[in-house]
Amino acid sequence: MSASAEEVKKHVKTYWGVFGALLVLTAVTVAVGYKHLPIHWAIIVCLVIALTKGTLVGGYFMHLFGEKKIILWCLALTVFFFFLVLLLPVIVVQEDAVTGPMWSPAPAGSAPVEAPAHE
Amino acid sequence: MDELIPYIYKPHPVTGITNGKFGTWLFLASEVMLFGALFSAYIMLRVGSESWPHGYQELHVAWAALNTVVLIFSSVTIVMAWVSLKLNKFTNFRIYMGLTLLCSLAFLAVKSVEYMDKFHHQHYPWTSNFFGIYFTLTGLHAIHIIGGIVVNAYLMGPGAKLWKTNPEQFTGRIECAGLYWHFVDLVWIFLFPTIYLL
Amino acid sequence: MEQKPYGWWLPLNASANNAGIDQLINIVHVFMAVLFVGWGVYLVYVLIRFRARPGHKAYAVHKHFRLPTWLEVGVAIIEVVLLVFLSSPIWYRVKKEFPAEKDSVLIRIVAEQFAWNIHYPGKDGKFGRTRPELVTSNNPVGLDREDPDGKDDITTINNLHVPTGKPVIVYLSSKDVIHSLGITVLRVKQDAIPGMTIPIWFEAAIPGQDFEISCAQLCGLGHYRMKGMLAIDTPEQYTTWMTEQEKELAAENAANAEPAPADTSNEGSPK
Amino acid sequence: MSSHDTHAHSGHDHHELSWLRKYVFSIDHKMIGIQYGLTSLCFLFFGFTLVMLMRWQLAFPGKELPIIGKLLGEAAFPGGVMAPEFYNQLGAMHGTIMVFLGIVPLAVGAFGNYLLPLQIGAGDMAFPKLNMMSYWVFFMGGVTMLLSFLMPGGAAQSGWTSYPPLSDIAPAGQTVWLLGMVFLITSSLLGSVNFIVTAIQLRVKGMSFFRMPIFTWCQLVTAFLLLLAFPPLEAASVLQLMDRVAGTSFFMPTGLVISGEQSHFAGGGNPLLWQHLFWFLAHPEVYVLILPAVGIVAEVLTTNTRKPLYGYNTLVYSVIFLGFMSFVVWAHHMFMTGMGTTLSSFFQATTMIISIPSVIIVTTFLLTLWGASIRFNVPMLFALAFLPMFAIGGLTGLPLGLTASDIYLHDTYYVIGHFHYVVAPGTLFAMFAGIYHWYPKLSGRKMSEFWGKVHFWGSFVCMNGIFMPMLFVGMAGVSRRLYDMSLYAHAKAVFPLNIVMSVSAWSLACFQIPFILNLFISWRKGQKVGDNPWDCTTLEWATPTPPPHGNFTHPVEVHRGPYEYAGDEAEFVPQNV
Ligand code: HEA
Ligand code: HEA
Ligand code: CUA
Ligand SMILES: [Cu+2]
Repeated sequence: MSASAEEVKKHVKTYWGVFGALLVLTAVTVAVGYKHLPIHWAIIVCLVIALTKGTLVGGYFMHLFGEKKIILWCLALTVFFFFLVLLLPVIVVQEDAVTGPMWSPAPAGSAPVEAPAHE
Repeated sequence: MDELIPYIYKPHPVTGITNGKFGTWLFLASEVMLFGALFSAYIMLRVGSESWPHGYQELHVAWAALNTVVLIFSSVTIVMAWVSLKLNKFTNFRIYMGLTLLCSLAFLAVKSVEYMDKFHHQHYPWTSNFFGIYFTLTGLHAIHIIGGIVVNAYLMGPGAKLWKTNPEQFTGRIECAGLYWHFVDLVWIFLFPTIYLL
Repeated sequence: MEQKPYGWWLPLNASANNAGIDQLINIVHVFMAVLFVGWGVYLVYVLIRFRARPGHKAYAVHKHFRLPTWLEVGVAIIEVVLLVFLSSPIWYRVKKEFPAEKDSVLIRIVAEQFAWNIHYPGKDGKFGRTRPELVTSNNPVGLDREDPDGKDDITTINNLHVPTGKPVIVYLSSKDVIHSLGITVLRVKQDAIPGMTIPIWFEAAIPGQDFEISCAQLCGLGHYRMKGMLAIDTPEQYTTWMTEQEKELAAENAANAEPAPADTSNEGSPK
Repeated sequence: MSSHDTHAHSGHDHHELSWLRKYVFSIDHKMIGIQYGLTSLCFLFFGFTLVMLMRWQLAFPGKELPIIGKLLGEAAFPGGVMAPEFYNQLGAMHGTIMVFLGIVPLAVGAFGNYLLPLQIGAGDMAFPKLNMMSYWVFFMGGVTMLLSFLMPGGAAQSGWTSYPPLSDIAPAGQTVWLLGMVFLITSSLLGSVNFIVTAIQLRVKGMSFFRMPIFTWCQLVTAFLLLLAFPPLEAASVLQLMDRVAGTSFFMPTGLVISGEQSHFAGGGNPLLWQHLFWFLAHPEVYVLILPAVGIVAEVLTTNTRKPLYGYNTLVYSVIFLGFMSFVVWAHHMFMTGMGTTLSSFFQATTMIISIPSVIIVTTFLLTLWGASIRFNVPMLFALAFLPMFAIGGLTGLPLGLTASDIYLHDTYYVIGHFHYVVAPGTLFAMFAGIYHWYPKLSGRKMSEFWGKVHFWGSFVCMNGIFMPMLFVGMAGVSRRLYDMSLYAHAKAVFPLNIVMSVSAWSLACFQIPFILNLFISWRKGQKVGDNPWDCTTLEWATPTPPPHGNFTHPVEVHRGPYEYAGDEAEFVPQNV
């Protein structure tokens, strides 16, 4: 908001540049997606690309690069807790290590059993 | 006490921001936690399940990629809408905002086609947790899009009157609407690979 | 039961391995009582001494108190001690130091709304296969009697017998909602989570016939009456009981021999 | 993003608002605070009524409840005796109503809304319209919750924790509960954004962070907790709604057999996912219940000791640290779900760590009393009683936080005793203290001292009569949420305590009558007092009574910290002098 008209004019170029970069990155993810890489590689590549795109959007479109301190602090706190929430699955998977399946042996194809449509 | 609530359109001298912008960011922080929890649920269900299909086996990557492009473009247009106001070009603002709205409607249209196609193939939320997650996450995202459409339409239509009386405040509002819209875009940027590609 | 097992504090502890839990609870409560009484006395004293009254004025400057700071440090240290030297070792033993399966009594417990299904592996020491589609009211654990391991398995409802002098490993799960196996006299508690089997272990020491199993987790309208009976037998009593059960099973099998066994599988097939 | 148009510049020029705009759809933070206050008090009373019904069944299991049993109908009271389903509904709704519709809106919505802008010298909240919306969304959430009693099968009955799979297969009331929660969460989020922006942006000149009253600090930290901890529950609620309405199985594992029938859910879900998301909110939530109470106690205590607060900075840091830590202890509610040793060690350790700032907070309060000149007025009595009551509640948290002792104590009445000591004679007493303390600011009159003391002593005795026995019942190993504990031999010895508890609970209700009457009658008939009847130093007392729209009639500026009492020149020096 504090940016003056001159500065804003300069930004316009950046915005379109970022747009281009985002398009390219999207194309890359899709291309990688069609490659059907082994799952861990796919995850790494997709996440790296998504993070890059996220940084571009956050940094340029949302002006986080050079944003005021108070906002950055609030977001840092949020990001910390965000990762905490994301860690939940890891925690649970670790818990599962001491447990076994409920039926012995586990029913075949644990996921979808013939399920009559739900009304 | 010349005014009841200061810093509505003038930034606070110490924090350097207006109330509205600060509030918007805090709201987005809570949204981050909301989607964080949902992504977390997704990871946990997927890791815990024995047969989770790859997104590309069940879903249409092309449509989703198209939607990604549409959303990214709308992000540029809304930021350009704000730029136009900064440069005092109200007509350009109208154009860019209109483009943003068109993009969001296009996004929803593609989304509905996609949903219809899923239903057509007997894929419902209760079919499996893969589709459960797919419908829940994309559905919630779509609700966010709809929310954005309402806000943006208001700001382009009746809300734009404020431009005449208090351009600074109006520009601030557009910036906030933009922040929200970029956030919705951001969520999609993560949803797209996690659901469709992996 | 001669001595009065139940009162206002911890009841009789009939376990051989969980005395540490009682000890910890008692120690923590002494610690709490000391803190509470100590500060309580201070509080009463201060309220009397510094009550507002004519001629009394509040002190303008604060004394800086050293003692409370040390007290806080002391509290922290005691908590660390409780955590590291009492709680964690007990928890570790309960969770990690399982007795060997071959030296233990193995039992499966499957919770349901609102009963405890107890499943013994029988003579061969192996649990038979269980399948969800085999569950009927006569076969609440869904045991596959066709399975060689399952032929001699013994199941009871709400009636758990364990011997003294031998560790018991329980494989706990639930068919429907979350329950929690609470055996007060053995200081045992473990949630039964549907979808997984969680092993726990304990060893009983004091024999007695009518102890109770209660359900600790809200599981529906019958939660309050989800009570099981626990008998802690001497090894002899246990053998006798087991033999009885085996006889009953044999009698049942004989009775069921004529009607086609296909009957059960029909009943249980998915609807 | 909300705006204010016409009202922004109407600080002085009072143009009359219509009745509706003034009392119902008001955007003035003070009126909204009062709305929150009255609504939440009614909900508190309602939640209390529910539990009084339960206490009949607990003391006299299976006995016919005279008259009321008949009135409530055959579905809930077949033959005049409470049905177990209905008991579970009462339990779940009591917990939900007390926490989300009683204490939180009272502590944050009412006290926070009314006092936060006043204490920092602001004219209003940063977003007045958002504030109004927050109240009305809360109201809708409350109404939704109440309506759930009318659903076929009754209200939610899976506990306030709503653990699936039980809640997934529960009757329709659960769906309404979830909708209600979505409203309540949304309302809290709107509120918390408003609070944070207000506290950070609208502080008047000279009001630096370290001159803010403790109450304001507590509200600020609380707002952060609400902002960041609630969304995961919102996510969880959405997922559970999907399970119930769209038939997904996010929380339904494979191979369930429910009442002898194989479940129609596709399966593959995980019931523990809900628990993690729920407690990720609900542990910070319990600090949301206590922090505003701590703030109120700090204000009342310093005012009536007539001397500065001991260790202001320590207190502030403790509160912040407490808020932060509250995010990393959630799994101490889940020790018995089959957690491994590494994880439980972690959560055990964080739980012990979080007790340290609480100890520090209580200690600073206790040390503030040293060298004081203590006025024993009604607010002070409640604030003083808070200390030992919170201490009992807090201390009983320690054996729960240690995994080994939690094996025995988990889900027994000991837990019920623990948290009621912190929320009922703890938080609720602080709320009472706050009401008596700030009442003169709202009305220009004091509430009756005599009836206040009757209220205090009656409540104090009865609260202990209810909750102390619970600790013993829990020690005997009796599970919580039991419709009829007389079935158990291990409950025989402690069973008579139930009668003590129930009689105490009903007496407690009687002792609220003087309070309710006092509250309403004093509004017109109470002793008239000036703008600053307690000789306080904080800014809310520098306004006219009641504060007009815009709060301050002349510009204020802050020159000192919040608690300058017992000085050499003056007995007390307000912040703006
Ligand atoms: C306001 C609410 C509140 C507060 C502040 C606390 C505070 C604490 N709680 Fe509690 N808790 C709840 C509300 C609260 N809790 C609720 C609602 C539940 C149950 C939910 C459910 O299952 O339904 C629960 C359940 C609960 C459990 C789960 C039990 C179980 O289900 O098995 C645990 C376990 O660790 C726990 C621990 C703690 C700890 C360690 C603290 C610590 O923060 C306490 C620290 C405080 C102190 C240590 C006191 C300091 C005092 C002194 C030093 C003495 C001074 C003396 C005088 C003044 C005389 N709590
Ligand atoms: C903030 C939380 C809170 C508060 C304040 C209370 C307060 C009380 N609670 Fe409750 N309770 C819970 C939260 C709370 N509770 C929760 C979360 C559970 C667990 C639920 C579950 O199992 O899922 C529970 C469970 C619970 C049980 C256990 C049920 C069971 O396990 O089967 C019992 C049993 O006695 C009980 C009793 C009481 C009593 C007697 C009070 C009393 O202290 C009530 C005191 C109330 C008042 C004194 C009212 C004050 C208001 C006014 C006077 C207003 C008047 C003004 C106007 C109308 C204008 N509660
Ligand atoms: Cu089973 Cu409670
Ligand atoms: Cu907790």
